[in-house]
Amino acid sequence: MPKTYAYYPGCSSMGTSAEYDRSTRAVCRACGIDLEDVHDWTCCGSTPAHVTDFGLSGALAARNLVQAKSAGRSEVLTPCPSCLKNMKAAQHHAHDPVWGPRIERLLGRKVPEDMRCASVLEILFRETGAEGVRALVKKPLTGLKVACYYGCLLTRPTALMEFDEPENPQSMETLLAATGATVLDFPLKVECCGASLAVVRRDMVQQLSGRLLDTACELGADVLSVACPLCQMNLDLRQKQAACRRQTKAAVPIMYVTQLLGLAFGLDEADLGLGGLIVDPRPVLAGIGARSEEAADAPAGGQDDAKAVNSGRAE
Amino acid sequence: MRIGVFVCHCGSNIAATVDPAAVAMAADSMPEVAYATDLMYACAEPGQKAIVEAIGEYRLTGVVVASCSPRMHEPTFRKTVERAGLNPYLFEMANIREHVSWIGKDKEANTRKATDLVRMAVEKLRRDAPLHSRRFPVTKRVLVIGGGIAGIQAALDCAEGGLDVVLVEKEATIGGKMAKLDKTFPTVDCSSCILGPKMVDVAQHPRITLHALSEVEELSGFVGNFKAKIRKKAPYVDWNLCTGCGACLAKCPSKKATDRFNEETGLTTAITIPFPQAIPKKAHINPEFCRHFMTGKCGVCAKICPAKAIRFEQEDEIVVEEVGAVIAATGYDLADWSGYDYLGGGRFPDVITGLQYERLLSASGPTGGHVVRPSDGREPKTVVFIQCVASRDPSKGRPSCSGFCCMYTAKQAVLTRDHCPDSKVHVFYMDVRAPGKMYDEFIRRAVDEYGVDYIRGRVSQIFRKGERYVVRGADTLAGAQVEVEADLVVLAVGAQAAHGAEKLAERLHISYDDQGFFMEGHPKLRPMETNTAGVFLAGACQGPKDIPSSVAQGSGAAAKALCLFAKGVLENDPQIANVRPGRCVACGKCVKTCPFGALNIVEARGRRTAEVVETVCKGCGICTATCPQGAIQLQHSTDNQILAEVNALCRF
Amino acid sequence: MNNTEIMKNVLERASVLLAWGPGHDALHASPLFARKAHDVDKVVMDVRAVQSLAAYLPPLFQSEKEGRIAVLARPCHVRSITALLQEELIPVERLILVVLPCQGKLDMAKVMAACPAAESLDAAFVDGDNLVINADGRQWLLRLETMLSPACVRCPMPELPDAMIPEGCECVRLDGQARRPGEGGYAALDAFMEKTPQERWEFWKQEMSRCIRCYACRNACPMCVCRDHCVASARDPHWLSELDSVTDKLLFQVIHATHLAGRCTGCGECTRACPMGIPVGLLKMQMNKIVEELFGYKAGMDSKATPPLLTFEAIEKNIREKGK
Amino acid sequence: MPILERRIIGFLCNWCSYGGADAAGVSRFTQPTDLRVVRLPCTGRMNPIFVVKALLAGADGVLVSGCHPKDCHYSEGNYYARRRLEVIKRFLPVLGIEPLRFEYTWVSAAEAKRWQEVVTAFTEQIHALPPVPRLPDDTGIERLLRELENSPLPICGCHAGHE
Amino acid sequence: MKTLNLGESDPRFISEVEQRSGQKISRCYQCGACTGRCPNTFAYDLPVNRVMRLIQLGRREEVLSCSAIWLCAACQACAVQCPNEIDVTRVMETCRQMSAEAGLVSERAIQVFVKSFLGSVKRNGRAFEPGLMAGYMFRTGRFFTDVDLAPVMLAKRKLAFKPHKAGNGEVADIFRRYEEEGPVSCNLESDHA
Repeated sequence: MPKTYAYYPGCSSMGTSAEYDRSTRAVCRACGIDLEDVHDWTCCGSTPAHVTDFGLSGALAARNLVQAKSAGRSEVLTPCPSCLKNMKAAQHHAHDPVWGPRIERLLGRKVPEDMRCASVLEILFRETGAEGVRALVKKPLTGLKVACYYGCLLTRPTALMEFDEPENPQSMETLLAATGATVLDFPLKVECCGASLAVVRRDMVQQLSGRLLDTACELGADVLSVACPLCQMNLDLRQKQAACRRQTKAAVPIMYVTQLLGLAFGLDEADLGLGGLIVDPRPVLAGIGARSEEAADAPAGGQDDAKAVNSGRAE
Repeated sequence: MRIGVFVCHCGSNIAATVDPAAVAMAADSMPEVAYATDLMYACAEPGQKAIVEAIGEYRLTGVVVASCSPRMHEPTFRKTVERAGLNPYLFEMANIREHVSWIGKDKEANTRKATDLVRMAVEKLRRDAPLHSRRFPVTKRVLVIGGGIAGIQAALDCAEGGLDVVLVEKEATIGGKMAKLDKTFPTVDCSSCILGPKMVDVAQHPRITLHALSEVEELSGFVGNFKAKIRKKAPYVDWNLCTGCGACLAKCPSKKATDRFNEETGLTTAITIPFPQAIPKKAHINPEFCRHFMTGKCGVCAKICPAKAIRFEQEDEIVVEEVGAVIAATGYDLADWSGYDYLGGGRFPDVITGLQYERLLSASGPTGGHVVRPSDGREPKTVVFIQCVASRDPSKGRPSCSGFCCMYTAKQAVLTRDHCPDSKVHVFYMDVRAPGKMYDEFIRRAVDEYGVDYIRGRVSQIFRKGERYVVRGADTLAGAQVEVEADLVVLAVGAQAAHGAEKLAERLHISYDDQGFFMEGHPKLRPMETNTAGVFLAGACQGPKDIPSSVAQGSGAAAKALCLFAKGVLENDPQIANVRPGRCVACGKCVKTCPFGALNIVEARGRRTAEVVETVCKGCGICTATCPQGAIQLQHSTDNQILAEVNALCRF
Repeated sequence: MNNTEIMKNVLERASVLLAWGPGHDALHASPLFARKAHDVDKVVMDVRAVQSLAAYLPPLFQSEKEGRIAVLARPCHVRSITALLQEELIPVERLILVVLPCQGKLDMAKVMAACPAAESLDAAFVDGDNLVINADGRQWLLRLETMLSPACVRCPMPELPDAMIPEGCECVRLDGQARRPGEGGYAALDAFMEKTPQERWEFWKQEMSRCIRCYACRNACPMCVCRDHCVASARDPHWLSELDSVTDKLLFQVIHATHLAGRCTGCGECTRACPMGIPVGLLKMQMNKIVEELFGYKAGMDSKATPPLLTFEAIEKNIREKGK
Repeated sequence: MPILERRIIGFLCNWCSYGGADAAGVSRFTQPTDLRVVRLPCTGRMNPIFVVKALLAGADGVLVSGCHPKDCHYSEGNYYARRRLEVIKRFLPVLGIEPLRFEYTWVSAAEAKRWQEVVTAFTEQIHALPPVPRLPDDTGIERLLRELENSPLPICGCHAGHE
Repeated sequence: MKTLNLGESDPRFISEVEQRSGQKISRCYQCGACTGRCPNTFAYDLPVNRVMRLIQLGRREEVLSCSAIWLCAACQACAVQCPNEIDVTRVMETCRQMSAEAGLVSERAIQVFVKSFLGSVKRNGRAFEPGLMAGYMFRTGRFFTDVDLAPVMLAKRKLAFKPHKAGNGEVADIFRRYEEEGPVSCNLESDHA
């Protein structure tokens, strides 16, 4: 009897990251992970609430935990790491001598302590795992060179997120390697892309994301796999804006890990929302079959490709 | 009993937060107290004199001193009262410094507490009986565990002092960490040139028996009369025949064995001699890599050996050595830094430890002393040294400073500039700790003469960029984030006790701290002793140490062993268990629980009764807590004494 | 052979058969040291034979250095004997166990409550399911089932399993019908623990204030092997004062329970022996429960086992580790 | 002024915890003043009955501390102690004594900080409880007589007012 | 550079930061790991370790008016990196909250964005991206912010036209109670040891 997770889509699912929402639902369905939307969910407060007042932030996030608990659920799944962090922080702050009582007052009730929260990546890694993915693959992503990018919040702060290694996480790599894709060792996988300042300090964000995109290009990545709607929007939507700060000009498709898994599972492209991506992934995806043969000959791993790119570049 | 109570001020150490005069006054009215006073420094000469005089003047038969911890001065005052003609065990201490004055600021509460502790001591003393030590002969042999520089020094000094020495070394050669070093700071003299002669001395000394490739499995007995069980691991070579000619090494077809001596910077053969100056210079086979052991098909070494010394069928051998004292000198190992993900945690071939770098610098190392990158064998242009890896890092459970890394990093930086004059060398440091003789001057030379770039800040990330590595950190003095592209990164990884130190400590019945370092008897006054009589410490097994300190402690431990044996006979601690045969029903519960086998059931005058073997009993008191009749009592810690202490506190 | 013949047969190999014989009145049985065949005819072994004879064994073996000693025992008494064998206080090769299938033991307090006249009775005997008492010119018929000690009602082992015969010990079984087994457990203790801590404290305060320090509980206890050397009456060590203080009385019960930790077989002799009717056995029951929970151990089941407090494991399964 | 301290007795092994307590003193790690320490060679010497004896005699709390398992100076003493003390802790409730009045733990000679934390936490734990309940004779004339039996001199009054 | 008068240290400031963040500031030994790891250092006026140092020195004014605390992306890298286990991100966030409460904000645009965002959440229960962008542009006068993105976002249906309402007023209630209660208060009487 599979467990049913309370599903918290988060505000960006209604706009900028609709395709993350769709592909998450599709992939979970394929993996037999049962999702039930949190009834009448509301905004977690995101970074603005968190930087304003931990009490306000805690109360806004915890309201959704209350909703999930009253529906009889014990674990909330959310695609967005920022929402996830806020929910976990609310539970953590509930024990704080300064903020605990304040959250309770603002919320008007106790913060449910026994609710567990997890990202879609964590649940897929925990419940389905590499074995499960391998069993579901219909169209292997053989030859597709993927750089996995986690961003800042999926594994940090360590004590709160309790997931994977903070500096060198491997869960996304493990899942995608099981699809047959070639997973590159992306050194900046947990660097910040600057998304939370995207609107107000475009200069900063361009510098941060420019470096990420450049490094991915140098490694020869076909796509950058992400698991955060803010990272995706920032790197995809603003890739053009960042171009001015970049050394290479190559466009890199920014895809959700759920989209890549969905493709490998042979799910309908429409269900995965591939059309919603700004940098069109289809050209690189089209090459998958063709490249698979040459990849079979070449020694696996991105190391050699990285060298090739390097040697072509002026020092 | 006529009891004298002496309350010490310890200058202001006690008197600042306890009122010694009030404590003495309260003590004056305690049962059987004939005299009570306060003293400025009870342990100093005038204080001791006052105690001796009071014993005479007031005809005291027992003494309580309220001062510091008995772990500090109990032996001192025992001698004092003995000088005045009392049995040294008619003496008790109340710890009103470490347990009272130093941990609370409320003078009234402290004075009350001190009075209670004195009352407990008085009640205990009233139930003390005079005790007498027994004398027993000693075995004048020393077991030295660990053949690094500290163990070598201890062994040589003991042997020179006329003691027979058994030196046990885990590896196939003595020399320890020092043998792996290229040069030593701050003199930059060749490590093997100064160590080598000492190693040869060990091999040639008639009083030293060396067991290499061996470990101590069990230590039983007691000070003066230990029995050590030593496992000599099979080298699969008859060392009586092996001449160390090295013919087998040259012909061995298995050339990919782990090279532990070279810190895995290179590979070696399955049959090997760790390095040319090894002592003993004998070959041994690593069965994990030997084709004969893996496939059954080989034996080239056996064919080639001119001495016919190869013995594939050899098995481990157990030898038992009788010794009177033990010196533990097991040294250190680098801390496990695989958890340092942001430094690669071992993923990057060109991010190496300082000890690995020593092997690259050493002319006898795998690169013949050429500084090259392990990944591609190219000479590095930029070398970055990072200090305080797994040191001063509470988040990784490693809060302490390892002490010698600042200096060896400076030495390696200087040598790097010597080996590769075109290279650029950066050192990330938090603080430079160089308090030794000529140490800080050496650091200055590294900066001024060798142009080493010191950057004050921690490195927070290393990542690959092509074939190089981006090292990113902070320069807190410049107030900036800094980045440098490096070819080689050398980590000054902190020290922890040698692998297996905890297990050895348990075998030796000594304590260890959370980094596995052995606990000394007193952090300042007994750095060579442990709390187990007859077991001494030398070198880095007690805490990180550089070479001069290790040598000094090795000599110190040897002196301790020589002092111990200077008397010829030893006296036991009479605070041991004692059976009252009249109360014993011979149920045998004490025999079952005694960890030392110090109890037997014997037939005496037609009755069965338990009996204590006095030289074996260590005075733990497990038997006393076990005996339902209270027939077996730990002297000086009897049931009645503990009950009296409890009653002294719970009077109303 | 009937039971008498069996016992006479045993006596041919043993110098003495420790059994029960007639007591001071028809309701009670007393220890009987049967040495001659005709002594066996006096043996009483129905519900009136309540006392554990195990307590007599260690001194008896000590005073009789030769020959074998046979002892009549109910299955619960065998556990005490096994525990004594564990402590090597009786020599197994000189022991003959004569085990009777158990029909339960009378709880004299219940009998007295149901029939106060039994204080001075004329006759008492068992008739089928009833205990018949003639006193004061009247006859009382008491249903046996309701007169048994609570431990007997719950006793899971009225018949001795073969596995529990101590290793190397000669064991002779008598004929007869045993009760049906009870469900065991610690019902009386569990009921007591329902009380609040304050109520428990008050309970002992009240109960122990009635204690007369007669030490009948100790003397009846088969595991009180210290005999004349009990700490309760020693000055060295001086655990207990000579004063009539509730503290000392309660502390003695704690000492007794602690000394029995991992050794008490739950025979119930201490409570039975108490002339003031104080349920001192509750404390031992708690101890047994703890020992069972922590170490999965019950005393007197295996003559070769080591009692748990006389040994240890480096890593204790059921003790949460402290520190670090 | 009323004395706000509780009566807490510590039984410490000489090698580890007594050393740890000394080290805490040397490091000047401030601790509550309630605790009075009885020094034992080893926790293996700790007869569990001392715990009950102290609590019945009027101690509000009893703390036993020894070497960490595996680190006993006598190899095995703390292993025996661990079993015996765990048993006695679980035994207290049947007497109606709050089991929080007794704790046992392990503190090494190097763990000065931990000793401070242990003492502080245990003292707070005892202060959160009411004073230990007493049996009638403990405050009565017998108790006083017992005291007088030992003391030919007037009783020092500095501890009066404890209740 | 200004001379810092060490006598002007504000212990209440240190205590407030410690209580609100739950972090022990004195544990910082200025190794610079936070600065080394911070992705935004290049844009800061003060590197993170200096912020920590100034808190240790009790410099309320300098800390609360710096831009670094507002430019911090709360990416948690410093918190993971700190060898002394200080959650530096929380300290930075705490300073940002205190900066807003004290009216010492140096990066007004960010504060305005934060307010716009929260206003949107308060009104609708959920964040409504076009609405909050409009509000932000209106209040800052930065009318061309990201307008270059609008066409492509519309084409990809990434902008919703109508806000989704949710929460049945419960979110507004949380905000109402928050506004009524005012800034969180700390017990500043207890001296920080």
